[in-house]
Amino acid sequence: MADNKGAGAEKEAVTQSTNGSENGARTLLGVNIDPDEIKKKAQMDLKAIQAPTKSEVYKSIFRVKHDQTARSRTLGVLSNVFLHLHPAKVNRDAVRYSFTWGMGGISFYLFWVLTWTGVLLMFYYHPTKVQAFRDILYLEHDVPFGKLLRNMHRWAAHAMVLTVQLHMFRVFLTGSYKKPRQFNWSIGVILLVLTLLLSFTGYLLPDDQLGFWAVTVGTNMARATPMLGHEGPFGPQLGMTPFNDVRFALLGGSIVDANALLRAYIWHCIAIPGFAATFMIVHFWRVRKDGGISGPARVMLESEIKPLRR
Amino acid sequence: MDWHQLWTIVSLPDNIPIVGMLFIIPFFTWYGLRQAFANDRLAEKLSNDKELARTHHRKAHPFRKGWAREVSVWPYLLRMEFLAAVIVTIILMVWSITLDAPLEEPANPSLTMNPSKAPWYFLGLQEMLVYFDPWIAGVLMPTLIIVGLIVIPYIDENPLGNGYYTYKQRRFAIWTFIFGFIILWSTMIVIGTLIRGPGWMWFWPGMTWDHNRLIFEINRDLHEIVGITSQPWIGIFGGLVVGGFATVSGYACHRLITATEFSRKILDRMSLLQYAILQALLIVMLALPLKIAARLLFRIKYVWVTPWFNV
Amino acid sequence: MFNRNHCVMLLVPALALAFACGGDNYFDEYDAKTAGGSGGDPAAGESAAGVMVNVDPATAATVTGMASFSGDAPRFPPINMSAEPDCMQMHGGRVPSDRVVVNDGKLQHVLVWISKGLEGKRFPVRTDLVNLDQDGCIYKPHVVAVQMGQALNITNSDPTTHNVHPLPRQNREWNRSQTSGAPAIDYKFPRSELKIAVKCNIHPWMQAYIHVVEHPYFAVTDAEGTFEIGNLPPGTYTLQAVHERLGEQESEITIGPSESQQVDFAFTAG
Amino acid sequence: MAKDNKVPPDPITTKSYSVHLLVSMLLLMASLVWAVYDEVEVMRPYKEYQARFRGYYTGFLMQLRPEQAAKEEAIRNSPEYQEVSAELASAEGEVLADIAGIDRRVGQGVIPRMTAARNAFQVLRSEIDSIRYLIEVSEDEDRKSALREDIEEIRARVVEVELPLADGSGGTEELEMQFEELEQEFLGLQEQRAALQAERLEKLEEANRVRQERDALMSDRLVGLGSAQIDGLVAEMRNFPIGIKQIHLLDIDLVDRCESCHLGIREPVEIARTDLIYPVFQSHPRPELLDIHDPEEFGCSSCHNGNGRATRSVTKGHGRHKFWLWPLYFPENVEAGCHQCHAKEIVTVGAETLNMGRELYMNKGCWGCHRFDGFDAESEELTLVRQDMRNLNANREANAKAMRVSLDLGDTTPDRAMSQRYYARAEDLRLTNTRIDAEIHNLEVEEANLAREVKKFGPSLKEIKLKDRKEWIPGWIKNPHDFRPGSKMPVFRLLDEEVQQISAYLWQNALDGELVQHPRGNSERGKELFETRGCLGCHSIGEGAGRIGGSFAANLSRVGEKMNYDYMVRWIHDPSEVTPDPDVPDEMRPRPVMPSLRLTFQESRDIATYLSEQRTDEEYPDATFMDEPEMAAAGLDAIRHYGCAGCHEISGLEEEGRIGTDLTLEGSKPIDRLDFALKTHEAEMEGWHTHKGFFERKLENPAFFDEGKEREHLERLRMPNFNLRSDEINALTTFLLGAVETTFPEQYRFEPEDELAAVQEGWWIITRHNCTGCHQIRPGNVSSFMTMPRYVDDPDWAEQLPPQLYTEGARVQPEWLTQFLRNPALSDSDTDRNGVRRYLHARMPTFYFSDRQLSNLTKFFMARDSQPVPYMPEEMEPLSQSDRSIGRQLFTSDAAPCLRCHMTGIPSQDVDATAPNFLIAAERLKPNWTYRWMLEPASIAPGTAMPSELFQQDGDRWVFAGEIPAQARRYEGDHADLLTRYMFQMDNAELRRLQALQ
Repeated sequence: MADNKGAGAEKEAVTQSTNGSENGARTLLGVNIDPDEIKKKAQMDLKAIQAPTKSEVYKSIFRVKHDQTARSRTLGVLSNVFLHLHPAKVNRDAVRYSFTWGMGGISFYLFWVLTWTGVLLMFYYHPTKVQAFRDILYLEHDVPFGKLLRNMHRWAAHAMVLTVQLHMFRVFLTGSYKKPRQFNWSIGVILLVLTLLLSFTGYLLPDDQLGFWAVTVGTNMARATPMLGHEGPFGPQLGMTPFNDVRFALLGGSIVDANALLRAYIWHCIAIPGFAATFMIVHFWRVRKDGGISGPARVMLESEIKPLRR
Repeated sequence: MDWHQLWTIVSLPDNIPIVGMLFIIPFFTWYGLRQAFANDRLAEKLSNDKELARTHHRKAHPFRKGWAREVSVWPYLLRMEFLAAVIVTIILMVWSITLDAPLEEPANPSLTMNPSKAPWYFLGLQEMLVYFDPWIAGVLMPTLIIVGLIVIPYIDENPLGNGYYTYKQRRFAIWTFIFGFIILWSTMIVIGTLIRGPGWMWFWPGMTWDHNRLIFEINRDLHEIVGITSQPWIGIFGGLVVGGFATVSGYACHRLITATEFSRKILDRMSLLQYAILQALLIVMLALPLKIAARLLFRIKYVWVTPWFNV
Repeated sequence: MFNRNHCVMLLVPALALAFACGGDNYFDEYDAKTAGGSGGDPAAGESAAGVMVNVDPATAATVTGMASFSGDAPRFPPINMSAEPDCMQMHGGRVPSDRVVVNDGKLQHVLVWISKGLEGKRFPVRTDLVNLDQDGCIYKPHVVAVQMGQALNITNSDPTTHNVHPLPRQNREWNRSQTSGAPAIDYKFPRSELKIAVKCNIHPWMQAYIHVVEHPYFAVTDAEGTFEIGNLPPGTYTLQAVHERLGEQESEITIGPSESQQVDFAFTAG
Repeated sequence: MAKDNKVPPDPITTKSYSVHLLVSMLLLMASLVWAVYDEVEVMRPYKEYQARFRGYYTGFLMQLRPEQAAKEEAIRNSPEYQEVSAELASAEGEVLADIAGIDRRVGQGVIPRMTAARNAFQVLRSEIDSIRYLIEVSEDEDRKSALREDIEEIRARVVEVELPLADGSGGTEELEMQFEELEQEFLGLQEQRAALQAERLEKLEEANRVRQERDALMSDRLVGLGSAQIDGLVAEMRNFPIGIKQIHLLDIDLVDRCESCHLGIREPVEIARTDLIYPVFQSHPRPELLDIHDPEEFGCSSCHNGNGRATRSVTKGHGRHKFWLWPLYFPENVEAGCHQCHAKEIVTVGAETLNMGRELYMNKGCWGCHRFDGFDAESEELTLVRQDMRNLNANREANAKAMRVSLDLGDTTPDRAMSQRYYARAEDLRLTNTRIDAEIHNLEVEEANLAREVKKFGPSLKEIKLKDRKEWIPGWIKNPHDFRPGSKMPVFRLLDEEVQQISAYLWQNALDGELVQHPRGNSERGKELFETRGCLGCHSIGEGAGRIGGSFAANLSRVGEKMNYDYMVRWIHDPSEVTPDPDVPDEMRPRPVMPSLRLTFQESRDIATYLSEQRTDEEYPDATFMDEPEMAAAGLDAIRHYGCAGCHEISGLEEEGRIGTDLTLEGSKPIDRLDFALKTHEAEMEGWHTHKGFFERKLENPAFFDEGKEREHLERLRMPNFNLRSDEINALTTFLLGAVETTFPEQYRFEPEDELAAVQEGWWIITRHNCTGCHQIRPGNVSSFMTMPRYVDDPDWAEQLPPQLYTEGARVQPEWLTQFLRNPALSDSDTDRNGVRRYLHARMPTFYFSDRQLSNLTKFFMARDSQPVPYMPEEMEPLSQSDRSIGRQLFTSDAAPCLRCHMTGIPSQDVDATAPNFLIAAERLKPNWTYRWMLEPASIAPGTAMPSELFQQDGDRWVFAGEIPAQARRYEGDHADLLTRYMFQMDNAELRRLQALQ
């Protein structure tokens, strides 16, 4: 049946084509071919290519015009998923590095670098006693760009610890924790702690002497937690032993071993980055909601202090 | 002078951040304070000139009438962010190509490293272990640091200096922070990294880290020096000393807080709870250098010895 | 070797180097570096051992001389061949020992050779026949010298079986029986070595010494104690006289073209 | 606002950052390019190695080729080769036509026809098969039968096929065939093809054989590669892929990329160090080791250490950096790598440095202070045996008790079946105890054996009162090397008062006893005996260049100064004679290492007289302090402190343990545990902060790491100085470096079992008793005799060397060997002789072996030659009367001058003998060995006095080379075989008859 119908349609097309051969247009196999029409369309496409910003493809992606009008600039930021945490406009002096030192942004960028290098490193790493050290050797000698990857991860981590501290230093110096940003400062402190913990948990993962002893020294302090550590004040009195205290909980054992490696891995790769990301979202959100970055604000004079209202 | 040793320590890839810190932190301290002083000068000028204060744009940065007070994020902020990201990437790439992340021999629980050091950012805490029992240095102090940092906005009742660098308007706050961050935290990290060698002994820069070095040190408890030999008198004596220290330093801090008219005005704005927390944190913060001094100069191990804990 | 310290390497020259190294020019480099060496010529491969010298007979020199012995020669008991009656008959009774043979103060069986002065030179192997015969259960001669690679012809003229057992230290050791009338053993010693003792285990009194010299400049003193070394390129040499029991003596000579010199060696008792 | 011209442009909004951005982007690009370059080139230095190797190696091969081609050509032109070639040509020519015919028939006839038939046949078969399937799945019987009919129809169908003719003529025929016929046709053609191919092979057989012969001729004669092989290698180099070359062993997780740079290692050409310009490309200097340790199975780093994965730099790859725990062994220590798997061996074939290290560890007495697994195993085994005995006794008690209980229960239980079961159990226990009794007895024997074997390294100091001159002792203790350079007694760093205290303790605690007084002997005779009897196999005499003898035992140059003459006579005569010790029963006293040479008293006196003349006129200071009791009391502490009892038996310190650390795993001890003390910094700076650096320095100067230390005397390092030579230090360092905890699974390790274990047991005994001082047991052994001028210079004395034992196991019967080792005189009454080689001046001594050691030594010799124990004698064809007569004639013929050298038992004739008596052949030798010995003695004992080429081949038998008697000429058997049989049935009467004939 289908065959018959198809054959009929073909016949029709042939008939039409013979009828429609006017104005220089030709018909081929029942399709009208008008060279002028084609030329016109081609010229249109050519124009569109010359002005790509006007194409539908461009518009569908960028949604707004990117001309130099204030509106477009504002929309460009507000309508972009990555940029919309920024306000549309900022204090004119806030774009200076001299005020912000750029440390918060750099910290975030480093976090982003760490996430990516970290994810790539995870492809090559097994958190087991047998494999871990071997995997690092593998990274160092086999994986294309493996050494670079590991180095970047390590150095970005060090750099991030440094930039986070400097960020805090700057925020303190500019008094930016003051009303209404008190809470965001606290979030920031938590992020600092998380950064340190991230770095610390990562230290153990190569499973070499350096990491092993650093973590041993670090976690040994947990022994002395008051009440929760078996060497801490009141710990023994509360029944703490090396096998049930807080250090055991951290390491998954009484010594730094396979379980500690696994725990460090999970804390380092999943738990702490998750927390940090969450707190970072809050941190950025509050930066916006608390009025953008704090300054540089106008200098206030002593005489302008308003009395405290409680 | 053992230059080789010095170079070995300084050139250790993991110590690069500390070496960097030696330069970066002073730089930024200077950089921040420079702007603070500029603002302070402006503030002084304005408080002397009421008229100007009303019209002035009140920033140390240059400003002309007619310039926009706000600029678009796109492109003015974003281009800076982009530039920063690119530069950071370059630094990171070059750093990563030229210096290898350390990898030592496989972990061996039966072979203790000497010195075995925590990651550099925890070396301040590790250094504190010399002066305090682990529960203070490793648990109490970090907790207090975190808590102390978190509560800063809630006890700082100084409304000035919100969003701009200033020194004069926040003398006490800035000194406290610099004391805590630079003198205590950063210095101890530097000491822990560069000074502490095998056996966690003190090696001046340029001294060879000799594993066989032996130092004669007898650390005594304070009560032994005084001559008290039996509990509960030892505990009571220690408690008294600590209490005494708290009283004295609390008094000193109070004098400091109330040193100027301005600071008294701020104090007036604080609630009792805020004041109490501030005092407590300050006392603990002061206790740290005092204990370090007592230990390093007078070889005192514990001040307060009880059957349950020692301070 | 050619590892590089990448930390200090500059980017641009490094890149240039990387492209430069990509080529297959190491083959030519090898030829260049090994040029003048073997170069595929098998004969040249041995050139390390020395330069082949062809002596010009027009300028060749000659050294002659005599070995003498003064004092009481060490005495050796006469050989008791009672175990081999056939041989005993051939000698008709008493057989003097052949260990040290002094005739009128002239010492036989001394090897005279050039011990120094020919280093780094090679000479064609002598082709003259050197024979060591077992005749009457005595090795004749008691001392033979051959050049390295020159054939030593060992024959048995006795009606009895002998075994030829050289005891070298540098060359390979062997021990072959040679029955009466068996074909001669031709042996080329591949390494130079002086004082190779030869024994016949069947006839323990039989002893000979073989000297294997690197070059053709050697001679063994005859019953008159004389020797002659000819066809010698002019030069300065150390001449050494070697007797397996009486030790060694040396003498420096400088000899000009076509010259002939006389060098005597005097051995003494004790 | 912008129109206001007075307002300068806003720097924030007008400042251009283009340049910043451009520069930073360019830098970013540059850093990315750098990263890629770093990754692709800098981190892969092996690429350049490979490029160079490819070029150099090709060049090398091209230079090699003409040389090899010339050699090949020479062989090709040799008459033998020409002959075989001609033979081949003719063999091929003969069958050429036939082969071509077969090939044509197969190729043009049979195969095309078969293909055509199969094609037609397969169409029908597929159709049938598909119908069959339908039958199988159908459930309807009617349908099934219908289908079956279909099949029948197909089978009956006549198909037209065009088939090529099978004779290969190229023609075709058209046939009409049915399924069955087609099948037959197809199968028939298959058979035809097989038959033709078989025929072809058969025809070519001769030609192939000759070709193989020709090729074998070439490969046998050609040294090195053939030109075709070289061309193959050159072609391989042309297509050489640049990339990592690695060996990956999954089971031990080993990845070795060493060959990424060391490219010549496994090349079939020998590449010397500089052949390819750089030594990195040389081929493995000992390819024979790779044959038994295939790199594909063992990798590289398992033996050599280093970081096999690393390819980034030489330092990384060789692991010579601080944090790599297994740095590459330096060439001089390379054999250390053998030990980790060959830890159970005392002699590892091919690892001479390592063997020397082990031997030094043994013979310098290191084990006196430092335990090492396997050394001094006897004392540890003794402890185990005693433990076992205690356990067995306890078992026995328990069994006895259980038995009593069972019997009791059996007696009393009312149930019959139960009672029987109790009785059975009691019976079982009783039998078990009987077995235990037997086992305990075995252990008792073992214990007695071991107790005899346990021997401290140094001499017993219990006898010094009888043995030594009193005044001599303190000086000796102070510095033994002053008195006797190179002595095994090392130099302790003792204070004078410690020396005095120790001497006093030793003197006062030594045994008292009586010595038989002996008259003086003849010193000249003593000297001759001393130099020829065998003393010098172990001992040496003379100093400096004049020193002769072995280094195993003491140098006796000044022994006359220290030793009591009467004691010396007793000791030389019978070293096992001891002064009674009230504390230790005689049978538990360790047996001396020094064997008895079975000397007469007169000979002993002569030697003792000669030795007691070996003295200088040194004055010895007075030593009366040695009698002061308080000195002795202090001495005990000093002796304990310095661990003297580790090597010496000392009264009151019999149970003293070792004072040094266990060195079994010293090589893998973490470097931080090696106490470099004040030298740490220097070591780190100078690059010897390694195990090697530590061992070498410590061995060279044991006090080295004390230098600069401020210490009380007793707190200083105690290890004494052995004044080792540098090669000895290197050997010991190699040994210690190899003493590591292996990470390899069992299958990689050499775990000797059965015969191989016996070999190692044997090596322990041999090392401990210095058998190699007199005998050559391994090729390359140099015995002490072989270094003595007398034996080197005098060809007559060369025959006096003790026999080589290379193939002793194949030569002698094990039971005889045990007997011989127990008593080398082979006689209880006439002991002043050698049992076999009586003509030797040197004498095989009587060692104080335990039965266990005798058994182990016998097994050692047998196992080394793969000989079974016990020995089952081969059955020999009996000697017929005529055989005997021919044998006799041959024996006395001129062609077989056997009796000229071999002993006969007649003293007058044996004066000149240099070979053993035939009479003991039957019980001593193995016939097959004897047969081979006669044919080619030099390949069994190089340098032997027994001449080669006594026999010549005649067809498949061996006949005497010389003139032989007429009767023998008619004999059709193998002469060597006949002689062997004759020899093995030799008796005294036959020997006399032989002599009469001679």
